[in-house]
Amino acid sequence: MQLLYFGWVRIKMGKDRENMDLPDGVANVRDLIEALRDRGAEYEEALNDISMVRVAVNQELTDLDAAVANDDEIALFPPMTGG
Amino acid sequence: MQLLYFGWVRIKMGKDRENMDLPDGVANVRDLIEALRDRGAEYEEALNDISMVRVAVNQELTDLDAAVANDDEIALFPPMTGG
Amino acid sequence: MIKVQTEDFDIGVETARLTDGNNSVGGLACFVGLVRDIAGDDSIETMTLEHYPGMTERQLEKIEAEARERWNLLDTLIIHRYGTLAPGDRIVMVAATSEHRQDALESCHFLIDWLKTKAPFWKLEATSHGKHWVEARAEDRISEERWVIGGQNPE
Amino acid sequence: MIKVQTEDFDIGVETARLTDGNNSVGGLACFVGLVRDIAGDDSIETMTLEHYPGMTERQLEKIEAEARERWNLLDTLIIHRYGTLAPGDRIVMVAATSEHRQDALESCHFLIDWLKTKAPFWKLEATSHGKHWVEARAEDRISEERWVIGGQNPE
Repeated sequence: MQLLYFGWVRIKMGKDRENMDLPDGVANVRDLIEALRDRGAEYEEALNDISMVRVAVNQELTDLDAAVANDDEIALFPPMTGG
Repeated sequence: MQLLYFGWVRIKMGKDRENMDLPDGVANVRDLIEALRDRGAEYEEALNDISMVRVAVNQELTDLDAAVANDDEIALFPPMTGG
Repeated sequence: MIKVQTEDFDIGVETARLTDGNNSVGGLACFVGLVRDIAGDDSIETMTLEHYPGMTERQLEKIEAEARERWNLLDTLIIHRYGTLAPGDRIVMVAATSEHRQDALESCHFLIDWLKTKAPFWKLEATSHGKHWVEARAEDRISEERWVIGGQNPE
Repeated sequence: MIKVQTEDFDIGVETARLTDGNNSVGGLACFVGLVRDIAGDDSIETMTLEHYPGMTERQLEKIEAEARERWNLLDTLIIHRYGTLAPGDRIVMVAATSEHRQDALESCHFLIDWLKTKAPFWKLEATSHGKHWVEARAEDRISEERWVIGGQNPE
């Protein structure tokens, strides 16, 4: 699983990407975020307010209920501000 | 009174402008158009369908009830097609 | 700014004039109208625009003033050409700059919609089947009326 | 056409590419967004745009395809810059050409409204009081939703 972070999620994480094996018991994005928050203070800080986190799976915008698999590219980021 | 003609009003009139004394009994644009129509075939042809004629008095768009005076600049033309 | 001219204009130059040196501009909206090569079933050879000098400038200034009253704008531009043009030629450009995009976008749309029915221009098309005057379109009247506020439609 | 780039763009060149040689174009609408020098009470020194390469292009292509499906368009263009920009710099340009003006005007407005909330960009402003991330605005979400048809809002 390739994880990508953008905007203040990236800053709080202190990195813009990482590879990780899909944690046990993680079926969807919500599970993944919960699992990540247990990995350390920077994850807790970045993913603290789940309502402010947006997600894309394989470069498609989706929501917390989206399924995730070990070969997915999963991006977590703040609301987009294009234009 | 300075009369100006544009678009197909000009073509049918065979001229783009003329000076004329305010005809007797003419108080508004409607009276003026009626008086003009008696002046010859080209006027009758140009002003035949009054619903298709637009008018400006002193370069301000107005309507058939607008007052006219001898020192006015009066323009008669088809609906405008700007842009 | 209003320009009524026979010469062509350069969109890059005109838009740069509206934005260069003014760093409060957040958005620029512009619309450019061009001569099409087809009118109904006829192919167009030329389009000749006639206008009412003096009244044209007054009407364009009124439309511009109306836009500046309704929206929060930093600058506006209307360029309208007259004379004989060919397919592909630019006829008209309207543009507006503002701090926030909605003001620029809406006022740009307004400017061109009102200009269609309120600017004293008449268009003679020369086609393969002869010359004819472009008629005012009912849709343009509807587009004009979309911007009328509370029955107020200052001509 | 979609372009995601660090370089500046030339509005005159880009609009010419959309119209030159295609005489069925009756109207060109475009919008350009620029870096403002003020954010709230702070003066902006730089704005750094970060994006999600790959997803950005996909999202912009989807927005462009949606515009082409909804309106009768001849061509469309989205250029979005990333990297560090200064006040007065152009950030984004959207443009559409069509036979009739309403298609170009409405789709241009749509393109920029959807791009605001659906293109994966994030903006870091460096001001006299430090750096901060530009927050998504509620108005932008409302502008986005204005274009949603029958509950269909393909992200």
